[in-house]
Amino acid sequence: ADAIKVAAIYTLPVEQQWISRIHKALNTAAERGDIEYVFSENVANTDYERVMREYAEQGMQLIVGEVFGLERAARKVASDYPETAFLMGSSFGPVGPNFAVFDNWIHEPSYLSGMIAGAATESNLIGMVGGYAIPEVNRLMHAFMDGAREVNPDVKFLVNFIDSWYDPPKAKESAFAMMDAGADVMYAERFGVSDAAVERGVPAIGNVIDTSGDYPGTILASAIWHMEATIDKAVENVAAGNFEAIDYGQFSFMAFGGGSLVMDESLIAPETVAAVKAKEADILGGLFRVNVNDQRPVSDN
Amino acid sequence: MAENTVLKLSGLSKRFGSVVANDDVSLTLVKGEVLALLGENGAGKTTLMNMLFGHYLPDAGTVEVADANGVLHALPLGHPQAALAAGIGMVHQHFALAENINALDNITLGSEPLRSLKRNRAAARAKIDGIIERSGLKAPLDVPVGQLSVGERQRVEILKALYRDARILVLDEPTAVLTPQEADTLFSNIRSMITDGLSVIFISHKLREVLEFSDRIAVLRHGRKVGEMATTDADEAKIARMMVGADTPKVARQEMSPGAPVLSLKNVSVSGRSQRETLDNVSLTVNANEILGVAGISGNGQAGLAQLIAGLVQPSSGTIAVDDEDIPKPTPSRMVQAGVGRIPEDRHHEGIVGAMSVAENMVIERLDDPDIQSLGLLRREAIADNAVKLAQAYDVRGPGVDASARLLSGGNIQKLILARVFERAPRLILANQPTRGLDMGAAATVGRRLLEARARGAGIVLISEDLDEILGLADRIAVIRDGHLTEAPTNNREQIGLMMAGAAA
Amino acid sequence: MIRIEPREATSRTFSVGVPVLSALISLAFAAIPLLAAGANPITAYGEMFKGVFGSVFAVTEMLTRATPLIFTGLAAALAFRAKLWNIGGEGQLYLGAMAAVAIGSGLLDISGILLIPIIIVLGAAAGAAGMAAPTYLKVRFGADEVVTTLLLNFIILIFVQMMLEGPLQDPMGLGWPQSAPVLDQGMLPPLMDRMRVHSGLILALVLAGLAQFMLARSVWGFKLRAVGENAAAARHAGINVNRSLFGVALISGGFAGLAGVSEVAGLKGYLTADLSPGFGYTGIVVAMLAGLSPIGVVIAALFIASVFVGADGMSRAMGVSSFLADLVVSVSLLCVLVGGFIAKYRIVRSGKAGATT
Amino acid sequence: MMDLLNILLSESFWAASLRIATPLIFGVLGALICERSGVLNLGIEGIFVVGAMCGWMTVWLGSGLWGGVLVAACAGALFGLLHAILTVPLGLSQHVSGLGITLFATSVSYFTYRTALPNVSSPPRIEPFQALDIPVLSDLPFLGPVLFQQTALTWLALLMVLLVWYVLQRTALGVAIKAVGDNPDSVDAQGLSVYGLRIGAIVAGSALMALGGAFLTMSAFDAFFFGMVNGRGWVCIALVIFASWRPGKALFGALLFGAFDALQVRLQTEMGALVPGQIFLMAPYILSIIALVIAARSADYPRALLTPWFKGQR
Ligand SMILES: Nc1ncnc2c1ncn2[C@@H]1O[C@H](COP(=O)(O)OP(=O)(O)OP(=O)(O)O)[C@@H](O)[C@H]1O
Ligand SMILES: Nc1ncnc2c1ncn2[C@@H]1O[C@H](COP(=O)(O)OP(=O)(O)OP(=O)(O)O)[C@@H](O)[C@H]1O
Ligand SMILES: [Mg+2]
Ligand SMILES: [Mg+2]
Repeated sequence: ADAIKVAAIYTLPVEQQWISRIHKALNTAAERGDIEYVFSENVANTDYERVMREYAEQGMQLIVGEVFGLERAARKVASDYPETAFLMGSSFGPVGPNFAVFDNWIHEPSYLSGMIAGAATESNLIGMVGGYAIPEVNRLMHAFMDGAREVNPDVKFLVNFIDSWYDPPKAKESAFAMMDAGADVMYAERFGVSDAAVERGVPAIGNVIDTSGDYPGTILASAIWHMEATIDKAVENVAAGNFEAIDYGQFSFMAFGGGSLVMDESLIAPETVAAVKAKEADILGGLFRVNVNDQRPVSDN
Repeated sequence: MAENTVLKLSGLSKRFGSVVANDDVSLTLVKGEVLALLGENGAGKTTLMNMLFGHYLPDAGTVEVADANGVLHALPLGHPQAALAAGIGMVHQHFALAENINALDNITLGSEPLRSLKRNRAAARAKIDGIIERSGLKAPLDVPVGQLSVGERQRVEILKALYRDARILVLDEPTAVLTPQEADTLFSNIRSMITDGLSVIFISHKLREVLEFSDRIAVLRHGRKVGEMATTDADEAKIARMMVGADTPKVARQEMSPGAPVLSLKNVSVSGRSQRETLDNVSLTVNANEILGVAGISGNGQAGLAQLIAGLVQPSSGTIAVDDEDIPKPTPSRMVQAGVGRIPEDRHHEGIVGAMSVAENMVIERLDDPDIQSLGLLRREAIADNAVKLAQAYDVRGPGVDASARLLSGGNIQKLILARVFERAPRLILANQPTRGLDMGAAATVGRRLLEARARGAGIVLISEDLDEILGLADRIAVIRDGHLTEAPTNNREQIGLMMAGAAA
Repeated sequence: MIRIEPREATSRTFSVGVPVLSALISLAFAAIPLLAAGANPITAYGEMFKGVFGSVFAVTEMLTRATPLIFTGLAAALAFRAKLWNIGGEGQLYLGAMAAVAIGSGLLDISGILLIPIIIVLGAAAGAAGMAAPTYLKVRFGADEVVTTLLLNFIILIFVQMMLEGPLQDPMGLGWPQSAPVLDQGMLPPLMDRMRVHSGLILALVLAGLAQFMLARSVWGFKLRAVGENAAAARHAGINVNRSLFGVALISGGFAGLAGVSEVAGLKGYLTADLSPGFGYTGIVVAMLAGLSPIGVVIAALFIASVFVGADGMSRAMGVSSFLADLVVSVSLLCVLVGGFIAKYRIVRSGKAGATT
Repeated sequence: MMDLLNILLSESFWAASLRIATPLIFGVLGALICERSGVLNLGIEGIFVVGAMCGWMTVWLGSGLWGGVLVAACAGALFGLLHAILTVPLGLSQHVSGLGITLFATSVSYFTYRTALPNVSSPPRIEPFQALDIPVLSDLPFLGPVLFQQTALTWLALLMVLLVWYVLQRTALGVAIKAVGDNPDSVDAQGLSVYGLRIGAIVAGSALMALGGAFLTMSAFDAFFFGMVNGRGWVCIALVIFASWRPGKALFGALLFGAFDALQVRLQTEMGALVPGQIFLMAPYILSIIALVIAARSADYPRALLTPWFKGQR
């Protein structure tokens, strides 16, 4: 079959963690020859709708992107181009016939990484630095906190948002401040946090992407998002001519391979590793559901 | 004679767009002489000197300067650096001083290599002290120039030139802002420096000092040199005729008996930011049909008095009344309402909005007037008609009433302001340095207008540092010193001078 | 020796020709990054033209993007006329947008005939308040307005984020920091079916014309110009300088607020913290390019919007990085700036007559 | 209250303040030099980006760290030169040129970065500057640990404060720069070149600004990110007025802002549950405005700021 023409529209540069996962999955599909892939990055909110239409007019078969904050407009565009498949990161539901949604539902591995953090902290204080308090971030933070509390009921959290996606020096300063306040495990939602952790010799937990290669000996574990499952599924459906407006969110779940936990077992106590693995099995077996909480997390005290 | 020539300008021409500022001007300067360069406003005097100094690049012509051995060399044009190196020093009509640095730094600016990491301020100070000693030009060296009086700035400008070992000194209207005493001191200092080998070109509109201090006179008219003569052969009428090309009428002043008071200040104090803006318990009355001359050395509170009458400051104590009506909280518009016409000291800075048209500047004080506006919209025909009428009546010449006021010459700007003020037939007129920098013709116009207003029944406060002007126009004279105002008992020039300087009357 | 002289008179062909020429030259410069990215410039320019003028859609998109720039351009132009350096258009835009959603998203459920004017007026008022505060600090304390308006941009943007996570958050928004949508009847009517261009554009054009008229013909405009050109002379002439400053501050802030209103109630429907890609700052550029003339602002805004929309579309068509669009905009901006100089001044080689050494 | 005191007395707080202040010190000094000569340089935000990108890219391509610093400074100087040509001999609007330079410098950096690295998912890293242990100094009580945590670039920034102060206060060049910013005619009349001085000041100032950017990618962090300058350049434009164009006050202003920011982070962490976190994020900006209202009442503008000067015209 011919390669499917896929376009992606991102509101931030492709290095942004969340976007980088979609970008990676699409690049992989392109390398396999399944798709022809083009993208526009850093598209301003105002311009997003125009770019969607431009791609649709160009005859793209599948348009991938994120429509947080432009939910309505995006759905309007989709209804104007019923022949084009849209797969959009969204907090809302899909609409027929061609507007499917996904999100980074990796709260499960986040929970598991929280268990590791909870066991690792000696000061019982964990620092968390986030970009913006949006549901996609909040939910993973809460899952992480729940996991930590499960193994360590005394654990407390320091939470900080820097209100920027891209200011590693600022994130780093926030992390330093938390470690000054006694945090001895850091949750690295943003670039910069792990760097601060390395400087202070404090362990960190990764999120969305695997950075353990960059910070050997510091990253205990990371909750990883794999967009491949979602993208491959959508591409397959478009190729087969049966793309449907469904919620692809579940393809980010661990059971579909959309989320996974990587851990550096050399840095973690064996009994913790065992407990995490047991919990992982429970999740995969449907015996344990990680709670979803989209509220802005705040520091304990 | 040829051996003694220190400067030779040949065939200098300069155009600015369509304006021919200088047309084939040639001039020589002999060692040790004082050459006065005369001409009406806009005749091209400053332009000629600016070409000599390298600010402007001539369209044609050459400049030759003698070296220490008296040999003439062509001067590279358009480079102040070269002019300075050749021993030319220039004191600019509009001071070229940085106000945020002190006099010492202004004087030494450019004389030290910019690359060097250290300055030798002690040596510089010693040299300046030596120059001050020889020339008698005193100025505070360590205070930012912004805090100096105009007289002090003037001296700093001259020190700048002497510091560079100037052998030729150009003074462009050096006395325009000086008191007669200051001017006398300046000239006697210059005289003493001439014996040290200095040669001087000076520009002035004050014929008295030209006749007193120069050796030779050159006159420019419309950019061309129209004559040269030895000062001994010259008199006022002759010079004036050469400058203007016609005789200038003398201002005639008739005696009048004063009418009712139009302005009374009772024990007014103004707390200004500096001495020049401070008034201390001043009482004064100005009557109709009367010109009160306020004499004084600049910086003694004239600014405070002018601001008070203009409505720009409020008295900290005391009362001010116009036509017997108390004005409790003076503002500019209230003063205008009360019938006060104001001719500001700094016509460019306070008198006009340069970027707006002549016509607009002519109505700027009466925007509430229903003749000018209706329902908040300008009545443009009325404004234009008014402008044409006033321009004609007050002989405001320039590129037209729709052109920017900035393009008018200084004299014409002053006429614009006069037109605006006199047109409303004010009861009281505040005229602050109204003829500063103006040529004889323009100054005569101002004097005539003031006398006409007086004849019509207005009271006039004439603040001036030009004692000749005050003696020529005023009915009564008060001297301002340190924020105090004292009535001068006589119209005696020497005695008033002493009062201005602070000696007991 | 080279000298710069003002031109005596500028012929019409010259004053039109030079900007056009400089726009063309800027395209030549833009070929450099295109070649660097391995794209054929000639094809690229074709795509660029198509991206702005190639279809009704393209043209309406360009107009859509120009609309907020006209508002913010007017905001800067008027304030700058009075030498009131309002760098805070970005923040005032968000204030206007916040007011629009605060009122328009359900607080007042009334008919559009009433609701739209209320949104417009209160949005403008919010922007005006955002400029009144720095003006007060300037007049009362001498606090430089460049600093205060600039810093207020940051403060307001953070404040918007706070509101969007708090009182203004859409309860139906699933926790995403965005406001509830403006009611349908509160939306500025679109100008064309299926296109985004909306009646905010008409409002912008009318206000630009009005501003031009008032500046030239009204006493208010007279005073404003006088204060801006020479505040000391204006004060001496009896003009209340502070009142003029406050007046223009309110209007300037109001225009910037309207940019926010128009983006929210004309285009997006609700407020997010990334509503504006720097319209407030670009407005300053627009205003200065326009020589601070309100009608000029319209032209400059259309120019900037055309270049951006064209270059953005072109980057996609050519498969080069979309950062190219901003690059092309900045290059044309600088070229047009220089072009404006060449139209006003000439560079003369001179000195042969006088130079001897 | 106790907490606040603890924070203010802790070494790590002051170390963080100095770290946060470092890019601002570079930036505000750079802006100060430009404005002292009479030219506003709103290109600063973009020049930060260029400095950040070029410095990092040079090191990433294999040069040493100081090589990166040098390239960053040169790149900043180059964009400064462009601004200087547009605003000094051509006398064009300093606002438009500056904002145009910001847009130009930013987009060139981004475009170059993306064209050079089309397919990165995570920005490549370099080995950044490490904390510098200066023997005697780091043994000082309190101050030692504050300074000991800083890298060579922070030391360079502090050195630059001294240097700029010295040049402005003690050298003929400094006097000339101050004079040309107050009244260009004064400089012209003394045979110095107005154009030369202004162009030089803008080029040098822009080079300093670029170092502020380079600090972000080579010391504060070790990779280049889009948008990472995040308004720091604009803050410098504000700080230079707060500092009344004086290097000493500029250092003070930058440190004050840095301290507000460091405090903000700590308070948000501790009290984020009680009030919205954004209150703290706003704090540095609000406090800066308050400081301006209190301190800079008589901000003493270089009189010739924003006014172009042409030789032979009046
Ligand atoms: N920089 C300039 N640009 C345009 N025109 C100029 C410039 N300088 C001088 N002029 C023109 O040259 C003419 C001569 O001006 P200049 O200043 O030399 O007169 P002046 O004799 O010094 O007059 P004043 O006695 O008032 O000082 C003026 O009429 C003016 O039109
Ligand atoms: N910058 C300028 N550009 C164009 N024309 C100018 C400029 N400055 C002055 N002029 C022209 O110069 C003429 C005279 O100006 P100038 O300032 O020399 O007058 P002035 O009589 O010497 O004034 P003052 O006595 O105040 O020195 C005006 O008619 C005006 O057209
Ligand atoms: Mg003159
Ligand atoms: Mg003159």
